[in-house]
Amino acid sequence: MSIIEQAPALLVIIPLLSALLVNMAGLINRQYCFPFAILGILGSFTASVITLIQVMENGVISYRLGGWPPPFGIEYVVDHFNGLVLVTISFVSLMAVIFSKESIKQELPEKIPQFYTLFILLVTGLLGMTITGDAFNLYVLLEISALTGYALIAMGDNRALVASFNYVIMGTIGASFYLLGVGHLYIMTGSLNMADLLTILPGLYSVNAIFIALLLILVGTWIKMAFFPLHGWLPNAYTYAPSAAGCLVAPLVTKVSVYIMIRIMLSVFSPLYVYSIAGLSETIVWMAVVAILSGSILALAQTDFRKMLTYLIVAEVGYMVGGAWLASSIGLTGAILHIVNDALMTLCLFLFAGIVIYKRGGHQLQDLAGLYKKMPVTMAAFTLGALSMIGVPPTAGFFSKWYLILGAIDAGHYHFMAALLISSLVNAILFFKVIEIAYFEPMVDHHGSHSEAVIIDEAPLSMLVPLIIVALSLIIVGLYSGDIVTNIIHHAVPTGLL
Amino acid sequence: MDSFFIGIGVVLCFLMLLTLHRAIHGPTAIDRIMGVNVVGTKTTILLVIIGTIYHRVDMFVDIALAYALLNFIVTIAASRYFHLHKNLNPKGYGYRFRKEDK
Amino acid sequence: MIWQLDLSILTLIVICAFATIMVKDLLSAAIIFGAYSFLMCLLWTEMGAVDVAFTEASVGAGVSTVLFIAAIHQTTRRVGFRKSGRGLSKAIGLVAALLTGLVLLIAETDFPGFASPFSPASLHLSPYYITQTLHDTNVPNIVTSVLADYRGFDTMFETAVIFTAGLAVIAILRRYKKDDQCELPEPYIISEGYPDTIIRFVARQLVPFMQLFALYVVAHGHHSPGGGFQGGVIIGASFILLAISYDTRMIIGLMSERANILLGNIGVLVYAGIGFLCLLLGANFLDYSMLSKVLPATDKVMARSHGMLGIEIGVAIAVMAIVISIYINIVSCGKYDKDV
Amino acid sequence: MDIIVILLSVSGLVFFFATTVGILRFPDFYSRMHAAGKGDTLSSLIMLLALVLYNFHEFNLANLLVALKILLIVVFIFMASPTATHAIIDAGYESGIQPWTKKPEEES
Amino acid sequence: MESIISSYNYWIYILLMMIGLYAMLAKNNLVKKVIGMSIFQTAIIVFYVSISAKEHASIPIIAHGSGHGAVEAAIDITHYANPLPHVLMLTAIVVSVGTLGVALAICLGIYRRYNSLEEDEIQEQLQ
Repeated sequence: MSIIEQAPALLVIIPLLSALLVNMAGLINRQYCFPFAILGILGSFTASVITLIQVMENGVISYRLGGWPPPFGIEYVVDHFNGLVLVTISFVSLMAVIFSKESIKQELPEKIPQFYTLFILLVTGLLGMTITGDAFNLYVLLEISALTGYALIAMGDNRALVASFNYVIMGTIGASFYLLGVGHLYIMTGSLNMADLLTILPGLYSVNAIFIALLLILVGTWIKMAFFPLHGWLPNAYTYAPSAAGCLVAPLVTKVSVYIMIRIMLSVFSPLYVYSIAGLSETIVWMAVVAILSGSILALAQTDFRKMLTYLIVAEVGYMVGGAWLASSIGLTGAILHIVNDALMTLCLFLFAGIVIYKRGGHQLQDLAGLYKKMPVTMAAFTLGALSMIGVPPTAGFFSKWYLILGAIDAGHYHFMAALLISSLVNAILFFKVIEIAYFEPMVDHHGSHSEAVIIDEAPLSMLVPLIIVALSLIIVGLYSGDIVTNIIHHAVPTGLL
Repeated sequence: MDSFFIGIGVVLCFLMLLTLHRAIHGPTAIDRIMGVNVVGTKTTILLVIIGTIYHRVDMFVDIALAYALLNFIVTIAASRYFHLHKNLNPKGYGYRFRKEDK
Repeated sequence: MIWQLDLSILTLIVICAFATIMVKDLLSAAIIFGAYSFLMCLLWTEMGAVDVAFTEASVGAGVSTVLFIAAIHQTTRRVGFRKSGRGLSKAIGLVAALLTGLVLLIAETDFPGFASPFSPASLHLSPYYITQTLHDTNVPNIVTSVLADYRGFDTMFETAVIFTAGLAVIAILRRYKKDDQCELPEPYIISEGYPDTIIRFVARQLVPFMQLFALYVVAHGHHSPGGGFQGGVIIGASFILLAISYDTRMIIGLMSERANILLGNIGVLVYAGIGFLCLLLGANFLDYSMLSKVLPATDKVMARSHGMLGIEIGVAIAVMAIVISIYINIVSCGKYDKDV
Repeated sequence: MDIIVILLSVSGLVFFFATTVGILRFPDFYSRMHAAGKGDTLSSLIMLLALVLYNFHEFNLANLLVALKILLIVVFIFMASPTATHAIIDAGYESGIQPWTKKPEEES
Repeated sequence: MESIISSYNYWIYILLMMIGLYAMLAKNNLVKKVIGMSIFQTAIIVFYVSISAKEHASIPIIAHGSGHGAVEAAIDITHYANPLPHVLMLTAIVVSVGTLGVALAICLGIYRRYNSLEEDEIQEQLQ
């Protein structure tokens, strides 16, 4: 047994252990928390990269926890799809944790140990959800990530508590619906292992209860990912969260929920059932269209920069859900690629918002005024993120949108294509408005408290470096997206779709 | 003998229902505490009876024992509320409570 | 399962649930919720789920109701009289509830009959656990063996959930002296003791029994219902009883915040550490059979049994510390200091 | 043996019934509490004794342990239940919910 | 009668679920919502434990007499209830306790800042 074979377990165990170490170190001295946190997430990043390389070389990895054979014990399954998502998660959290160093010192100086412990536990939960091959194990990790998410959001300012309470209520409903769906699957099949379910279910495709199980799981994940009519909790929660927490929660939690939805669709229910027997595609693509349009329009109406970004997340979730339900392998490719790209884009924009909060103390659009002159590097990175969000060619956002549009044409859902184009247009308007404010308007200070004392210039290095890396990675992922699609996502998407 | 114990269990459930009437409608919160306390005692006994019906009492006694020990805590905590909130100045919390209880 | 009791208890449960939602006083709602959890415990026992019943017993009687009461202590009993204008959310709630109910009713018609021994759930995985547990792990309590071994990974994260909850409560509520930015008057602090000799005396007599009993529950979990979680909750509840009848300050003196966090950490660390040890010894994570290399005079089967005992102890430590920590944070509204 | 068990449990039920009637019918809180506190403890004692007898049909160590545990439950109920009653009554008295007893304590 | 018994548990779990869901979405008071949440979660536990029940089956603890090393007495699977849902629900109970603690903590925090537990009053103060 080499350490490489243990990588799938280490991926989750290292952050868990390091969360405990961070907490214990925090009892001694708050300064010790940060290095342990970095070490833990770095370890998990390394393990996930190793795992992805293993998968690319040898195919699907199955890891038996406790040494029990799969349907009886819990199994970790890493294929190309979740290998990619794992690397994304650990990369994003690595960047977010580097960023958090200064920002958390400013916002929550008293609660650094708790913050880092919860932060890493959230990463653990997300990684565990992504890697597991057991439907119930997924629920437990879902709850870990949810509980940490509630706490991280509630640590923000006063409004954050109310937002977090709504999140608790909605999140519990979502997780419980997921659990109920799994229960329906269990009562009809007697199994909890995803691969096992995939083999048992075809005999039961005509049963109503299976369809309702799918419905319950879908509604549960939709609540968790804030799919449009169920998005009510998201904007406030993400807007008022502490900026470092926002940088982790906003890019990852919704994307991992999308991942869960696709995973359940593909590896519990087969594509055959989901796309043709269940007959939901048409409806859900229409719902996605509504989600995209309303997310974009609501974003246009905001005066708060961060809230605008949260509504954009709602729209982006529409992209991914729609792409996954197009019933076309190109659309699914686009959706999977968009999980990665959107995590990076959202991270880039939230990191930028975090820097603005750090420097200006607010996140209204007016706080951005005149920033181009004062912080050119930051603003350049922001511009890259914005261009990617709009979907301008060399950046990553363009390629996933391209695949989504191709998929929409392939599947004949032209309304989805139209929604994508309109939303890109709205994004363009939105971000050019932001850029205009930041470039042309003179800086006004309406936060009277620290008017002269603060000199606005480039952010400290520990905040700037992750932002730059993420912005560059947007271009790199964009340039190599062809390779990513052929080498990784191509294996993840089942052949034989329409 | 099993059906006898089942009968006893059902009758106890019925008595619980009557007690719950007090616990639910009871004019004051303290009546409710009392009702729940009685329900708790009945629960302890029903647990042992169910164990007898299953012929595995040794497995069920532990749960009943836990109840006998823990049932107390809720009652104490709830009656503690009345101890602490009785003599607050009128702006405080007890005032509100006393006003609404009349 | 005993269908006569099943029907009666379920009916009582529904009545309690309705009453809990309808009653116009939070303290009463919390108390009726206590009765609801008693009945739930009876229901689990009657269906043969003794471990679930034990958990519900210790949690319902020892923790959740007490947490509700403690929270109401710190806030208010009042349920506001509804102004008009809540129609929308009422309608949403009603529609969502009815829709869910309808959908679930449709699914229910396809279910195999209740308590049928030939349902897929009783035929697919569970026979393996029932027949193999003694052979694989030498633990007669199948629930313990599945919980701690076959699906031990779930349980590790279950412990992590509790740990997370404890930290989350600290993160949300804890107010340090320096930056206590509170605009409202201090809520009622209930640190002072219960001014009653009888209650103090009885509590003092009961607490050692509780703790002894909890240790028995942890240690005997392989052979009877119970285990780390239940035992941990009972120890935590015994401290809560002391805090109620004596003095919150005394409990803080016994279990300071640092000690609690440290113990919570150690508990999860024991669990994850045993799993990690297995990994270092060359098996998969949490494969306790490999512990036979370290433990003297144990074969692989007994190593599994001992490994389970080890993790149960870890769970008990973590749960105890976190239960106390959550209670004290809620009851003192985040002022977890000596001078509350 | 069975006859004694049946007799004991039925009489326990009768006491329980009396308790319930008392809880439901008595006019004020204190008298209700009186019925609840006394009747409950006594009837649980009788019921549990019946169960001890029933389970102790055959003398061996396991049965002895079970019987002892049930008796332990009795002991705990005897300790906890009157104390709980005392606490509730005390709480009722202190919070002055009964207008016709002495005046509620002065607010201090 | 047979059909009632065979579905009664499922009906009750659906009913409890509806009660909990309604309380979570429609109630104005935050603690009431939390209570609704607890009822909602116990409803799911009722569902799972109902799956595990078997007629004429005992509790899932193997009776004495067939210890390790002894000749394996044939263990009759119809004689023991299905243990797996019990395990899952132990986890679910723990999760619900954790959620309860966090939700109550948030309620307390809200009360400290807004001096109210009523959702509409808090919304008024927010605007």
